[in-house]
Amino acid sequence: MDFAFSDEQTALRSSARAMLERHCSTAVVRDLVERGIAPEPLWARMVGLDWPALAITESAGGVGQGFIEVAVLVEELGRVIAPGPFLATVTQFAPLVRECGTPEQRDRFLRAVATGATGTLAISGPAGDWRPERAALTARPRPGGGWLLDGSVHHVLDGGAAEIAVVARLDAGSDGDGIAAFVVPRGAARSEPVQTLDLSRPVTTLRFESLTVPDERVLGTPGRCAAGVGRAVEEATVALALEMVGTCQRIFDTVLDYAKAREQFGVAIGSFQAIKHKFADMFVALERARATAYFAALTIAEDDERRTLAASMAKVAAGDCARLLAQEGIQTMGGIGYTWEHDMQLFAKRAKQGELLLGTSAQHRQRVAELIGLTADASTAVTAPVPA
Amino acid sequence: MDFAFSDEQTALRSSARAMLERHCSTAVVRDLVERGIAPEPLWARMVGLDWPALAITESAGGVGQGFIEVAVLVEELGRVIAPGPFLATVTQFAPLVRECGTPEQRDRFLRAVATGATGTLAISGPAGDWRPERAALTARPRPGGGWLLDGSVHHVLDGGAAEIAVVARLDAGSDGDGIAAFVVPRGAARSEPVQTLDLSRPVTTLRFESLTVPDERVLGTPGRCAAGVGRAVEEATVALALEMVGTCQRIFDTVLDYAKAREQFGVAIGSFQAIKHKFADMFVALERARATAYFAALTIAEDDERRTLAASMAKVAAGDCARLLAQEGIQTMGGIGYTWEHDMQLFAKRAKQGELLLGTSAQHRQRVAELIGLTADASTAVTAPVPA
Amino acid sequence: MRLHYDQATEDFRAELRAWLEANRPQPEEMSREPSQSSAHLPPWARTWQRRLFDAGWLVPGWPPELGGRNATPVQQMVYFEEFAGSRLPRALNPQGLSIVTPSLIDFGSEEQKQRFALPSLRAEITWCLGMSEPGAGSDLAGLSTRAELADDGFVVNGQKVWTSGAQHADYCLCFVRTDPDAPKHKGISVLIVDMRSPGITIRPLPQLTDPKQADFNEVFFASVVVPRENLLGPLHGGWSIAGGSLAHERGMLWIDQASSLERTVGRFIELAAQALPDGRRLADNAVVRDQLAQLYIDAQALKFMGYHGFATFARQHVSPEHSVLKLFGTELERRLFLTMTEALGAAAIDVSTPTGRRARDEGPTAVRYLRSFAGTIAAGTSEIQRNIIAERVLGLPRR
Amino acid sequence: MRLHYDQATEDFRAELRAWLEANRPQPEEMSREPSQSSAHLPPWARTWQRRLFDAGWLVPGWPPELGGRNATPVQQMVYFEEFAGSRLPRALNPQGLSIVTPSLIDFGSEEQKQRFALPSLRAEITWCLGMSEPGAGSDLAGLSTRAELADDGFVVNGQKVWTSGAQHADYCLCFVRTDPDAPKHKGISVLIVDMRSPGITIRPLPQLTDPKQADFNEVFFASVVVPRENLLGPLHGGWSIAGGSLAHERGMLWIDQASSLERTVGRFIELAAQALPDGRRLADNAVVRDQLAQLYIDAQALKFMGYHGFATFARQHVSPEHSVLKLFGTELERRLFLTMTEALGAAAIDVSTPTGRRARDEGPTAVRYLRSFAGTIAAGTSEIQRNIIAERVLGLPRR
Repeated sequence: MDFAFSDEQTALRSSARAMLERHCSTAVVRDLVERGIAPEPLWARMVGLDWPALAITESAGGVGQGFIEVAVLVEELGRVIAPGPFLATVTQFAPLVRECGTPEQRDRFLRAVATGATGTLAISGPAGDWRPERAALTARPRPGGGWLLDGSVHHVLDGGAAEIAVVARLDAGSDGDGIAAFVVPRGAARSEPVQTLDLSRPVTTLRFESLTVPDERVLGTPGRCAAGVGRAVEEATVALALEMVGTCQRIFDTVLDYAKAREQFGVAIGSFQAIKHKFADMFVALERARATAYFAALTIAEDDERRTLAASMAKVAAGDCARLLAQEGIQTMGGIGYTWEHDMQLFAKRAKQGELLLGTSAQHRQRVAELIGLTADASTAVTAPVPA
Repeated sequence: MDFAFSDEQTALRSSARAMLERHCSTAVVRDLVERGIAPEPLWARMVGLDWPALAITESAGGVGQGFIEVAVLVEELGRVIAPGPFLATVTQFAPLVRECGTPEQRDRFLRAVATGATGTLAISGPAGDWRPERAALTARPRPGGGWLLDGSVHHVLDGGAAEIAVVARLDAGSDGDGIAAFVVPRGAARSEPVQTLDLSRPVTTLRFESLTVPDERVLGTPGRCAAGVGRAVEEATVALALEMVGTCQRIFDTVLDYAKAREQFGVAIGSFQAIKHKFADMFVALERARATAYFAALTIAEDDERRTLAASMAKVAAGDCARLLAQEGIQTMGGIGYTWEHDMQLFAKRAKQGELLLGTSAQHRQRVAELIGLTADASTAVTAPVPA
Repeated sequence: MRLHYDQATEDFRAELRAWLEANRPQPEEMSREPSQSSAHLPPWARTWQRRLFDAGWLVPGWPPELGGRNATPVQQMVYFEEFAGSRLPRALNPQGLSIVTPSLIDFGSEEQKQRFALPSLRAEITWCLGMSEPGAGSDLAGLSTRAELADDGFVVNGQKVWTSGAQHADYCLCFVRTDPDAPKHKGISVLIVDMRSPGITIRPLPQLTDPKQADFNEVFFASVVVPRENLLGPLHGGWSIAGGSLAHERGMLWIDQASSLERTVGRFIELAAQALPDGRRLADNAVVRDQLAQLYIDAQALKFMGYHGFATFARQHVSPEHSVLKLFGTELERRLFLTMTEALGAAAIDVSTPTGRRARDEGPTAVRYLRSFAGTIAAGTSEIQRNIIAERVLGLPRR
Repeated sequence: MRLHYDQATEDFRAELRAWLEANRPQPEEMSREPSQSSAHLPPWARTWQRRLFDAGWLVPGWPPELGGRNATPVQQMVYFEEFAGSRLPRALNPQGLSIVTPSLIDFGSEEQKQRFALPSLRAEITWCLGMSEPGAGSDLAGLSTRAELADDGFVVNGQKVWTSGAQHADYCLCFVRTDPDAPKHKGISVLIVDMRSPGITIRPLPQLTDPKQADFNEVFFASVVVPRENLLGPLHGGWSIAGGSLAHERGMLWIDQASSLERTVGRFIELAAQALPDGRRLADNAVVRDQLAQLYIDAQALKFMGYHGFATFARQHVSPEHSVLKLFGTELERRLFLTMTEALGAAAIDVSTPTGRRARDEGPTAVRYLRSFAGTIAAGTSEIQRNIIAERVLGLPRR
């Protein structure tokens, strides 16, 4: 196992960081949070740098790189809690189209992404469940062609995106795995913004009332999409975990700087041993989350069989880290951390919201338990898989 | 709610502590642990001081005091990790006889206890379950009179006691609540000592092979004992929790003295803030366990309806405290805490064993969840009882 | 030891309960005019506090002329139990009632008592407390706001921060450095500062959950003149006032928190047992049951710890055991909302339910989690409480 | 970044694996004559280590004359992976192989290398390490064992403690104070002490789990004479040897621990899924499933953290990142046994299964919990590791 980034990847990280530090200060985030101003220039800049095109094949107009490069960008985006459609477009919409679409559909939709079209993924019900078999919508064939979608989808990132990849369940009696996927255009479903904890990451509820989807927007074959959706959700989950690592690192750096500078009782508060030990524990949590997310990124990049397990492990570790860092981030800063004025609240809310999206730590631990053979049903197989 | 001990109770505590400090040093404990020498003189002294008689009614030859007085003694016994039959006799055997026996049986068996006869309680199977309905033994009527007992009972404290209160299940088809209780004399069952973690608290497995119990040793009415056994086990549980509080206090005092005396880097290790904060957390755990145990003791003493809930809460809090104190007790002492020579290992093992006997914290939390209406079954009533 | 109070105490409780029932402010007026900060008294609140004062139910342990009835410690305990249970506000300017007024009574001249203490009790004036500074949060002795004695009084220059209710308070009990050459804690004095004095600038610091909601403020003093007679206690003698002020009534603060936590845990237990809008029942999850049972036990334990402390050390005296209850209670509150936020999962990111500063028992779970840091940070952080326990209760050496 | 090694590296692995298969000691001889301490080499162990040395598989990163083959860092990683997986002992006198020998090679004279380093590598002599003292456990610079230079050599007086394997070691690498007037860390020297010298008394300190099992010892020195030529490095220059000695090979210690933890977690997962003798299946308990899943993730994470550290900082260099792995790994081990002890409940108090010092993967769960404190206490307690991380990795100020 080699966790060293290539020189090209390291250079990508440096240039991304430089760009984001210049063009995505927290002033940009506050424009959205406090004044509702969408970060259009930032997104335009990312498109100009080919970031959305990075992992799209050259044949579809992309740059032809892989998930490790996306991972590098997403971690850097998390570091500056960048607002905008990157995460939903590149790590949710694009993977779903790639996994479920026909070659023609992949070409059509991903070519658009490569040139700046935005997208997102809609699957979860109100309880927060991204497993394909628990998709919130139902789909049925429309007499005369196309399909009809019904229901409400929750927790949709960037619900105003140009294209929305929608996952739905078919009737119980249908053939195949019962899961279908569609791409519906902006405005096709009623979109209700949700007042979220993290206002820098808007979330939408989408309502479908017998919406007709024409055949060319039906991804692949309905009833044959469960595996593809599962893989896309794994990729989205790992990307979110990586973004959370970036945000946690930002929290960590911010509090660490504060602890070195802020004096109480005549010395820097970072010289108090109890504070030091908190930092040591935070550092361990961060290293654990980062290493686990990198492993998961590798399983996605190399399409390794451990990707399902690795994605859940990464989300657990990132969620645990976010819980600790958000908490100690606020607590260690004292009163300052409790104000609207200080950016810590922006970071902490992003970290908390990440912890809750795409499955909580507890939900993913349950998933891990199932995957390693720990189930309440005694008839289940018993051997624990051991990632190399 | 008034948690203040009366002057008499405070005096009892002082005299008990003085006696135990003189006659129950850890040398006495090591005699048992390292050389197998039973603490006969200590027990004789307790009998001489009427300790086993304390909570037995005057009509049965006792002193006629209540559970609070027993609570005071048990906490002090925990403080010195006293070996011997007090806990099993006074807080397990006696309550079971009191709760399940006829007036004549109460008089007969408790009068013996008051003058120094030892007793214990046998109920649990190998998995560690003290609920009456899960009793390990089965009982059936013997043609011609008396009852027959079969099975193995585990985790029996002081299994060599003079009298053993035994709980058993009746056939499914029998009348009543299906639970019966008996008193069998020493040696009636095959007794197998178990090599336990805490060698100062020997535990035995008892094997019954169609043992005949004559009618005068059948407590009360078979098939009518579930409630009485439940109450006796609650009392035993609260007593163990109190004993654990005493042991945890001893661990705490020992480490605190060490932290004040032991120097590293030129200062007492107790002046390091990380150590200080550990002590603060230990102190909170100890206060939580003690206050919760005292509340439970009050519900036993006043026979309050909250006793079932209170007993489980007390065992959870004592178990949590024992887990923390045993761990930090060893850890904070460093290498010294890792040796056989230092008494910390005796205290820590007693605390750990207490944590595991009569239901672990997790098991009692599950019990609490059921009692406050948290069950997986939606049909269950919902309101949480609120102890005043 | 016993579970119940005697009859006389229960009679006292019944009397209070009947009085509260007959005299309480009505929910409609309370919600129509909510308090906007910890020093803002809407008309109903002034009426209500005055009524408590006149009836001797404001500070029952004090004599009748100070709004009390010379109640015994056990009666005071029952009083706080009842107030906590009734969910009626007792003090809408808590720092005024519980910190400033006792300090005025303990350290003030007769004239100061008449001019400031009694009007505070009668809800005629409200207070903020000028202790924390940018460079001296936990470390009061390090404060640097200066007051120089000139002909026409003290001239105050400097800055305070985290000043609750400053934007609405009539007066500030302000800790200032009057002798810069003395050792840190020997050069501090306490001034009564009229908040309408020229030279005072107030900047509210909205809290992390809502940019429009602020209780904290920064307060800037630019050559603010304070009359000489507004010095409380001896010149340079402020340090002992600080110790005394902060200690008042701490002994029973836990009752309110324990009651609130018990109620909140109870509500979450009910919530867990019901079907959520999304169809789930949290109680069907064994891990959540385990966590909720632990939280229930902890809320009960906080209460038992309070009663145990009351029995063994607190009674009439203030003790550092307060730190144990403060630490355990505020950390428990935070853990409670953290646990429930995570149990609710993605549903918890929706925070559209309206919230309010006074709605302690209301609001979205995730927001209440964020608000719970007020408990672990204000009035001595959890870290400071642990120091206090280790050093003052357990006697571990300072460095 | 990639999940797999290249073919050349896998060829290296295959070569080692084949060699181990052909040359390994047999389980029967290993269990017939178990090692009794960390400096006791039964005959099979001497043969085995000699075979490793001769084949260049003892310290592969070193040149052939020192028992190696100039292996690359990645090859060394693979080497440790294979050893961890094979569960064969690599060093039965670990302090001799991993601490003393590198120190002798780095700081020793040519004569000392010939006389001491090579015999150590060839398993002809074993070592203990004289660092900790009663008054200087974590604080090496505070040691007080004294050595005075007389005509016939150094005369050593004082006491060491926690000296692993002292009762079986041939020599002690002993840290002594040679200049009592110099600043604490400038008056220390390192001596090679023959453990059979007159004046040495050894008192074993049995461990908390078994009064008959001791690896630790107290070692008393009463006017022990040490030849002048047994001084290692410069007089009064011992402090830098201490830093160098302790750092050796730490970089890959985590592989062994991660492998052991992964195995143990795997075994507990199997155990949980099977019916226990008492009929329960721990996997039927959702809380236990939750805990075991977390432990599984943590054991995996330890491995990932190790590889990540190797990729970014460790490679050939020693780094304080080691502290992160040591802290996380040893705390995880303790939590693992704690969790399983509590999951087993009352069944865990039965500790009748036999245990042994070397049986790291065996023994009753509750006993292994107690033994796990060796990890969180020895070689720098968890508290010390947190200090190191905060100060050396994160740059927080010392006081």
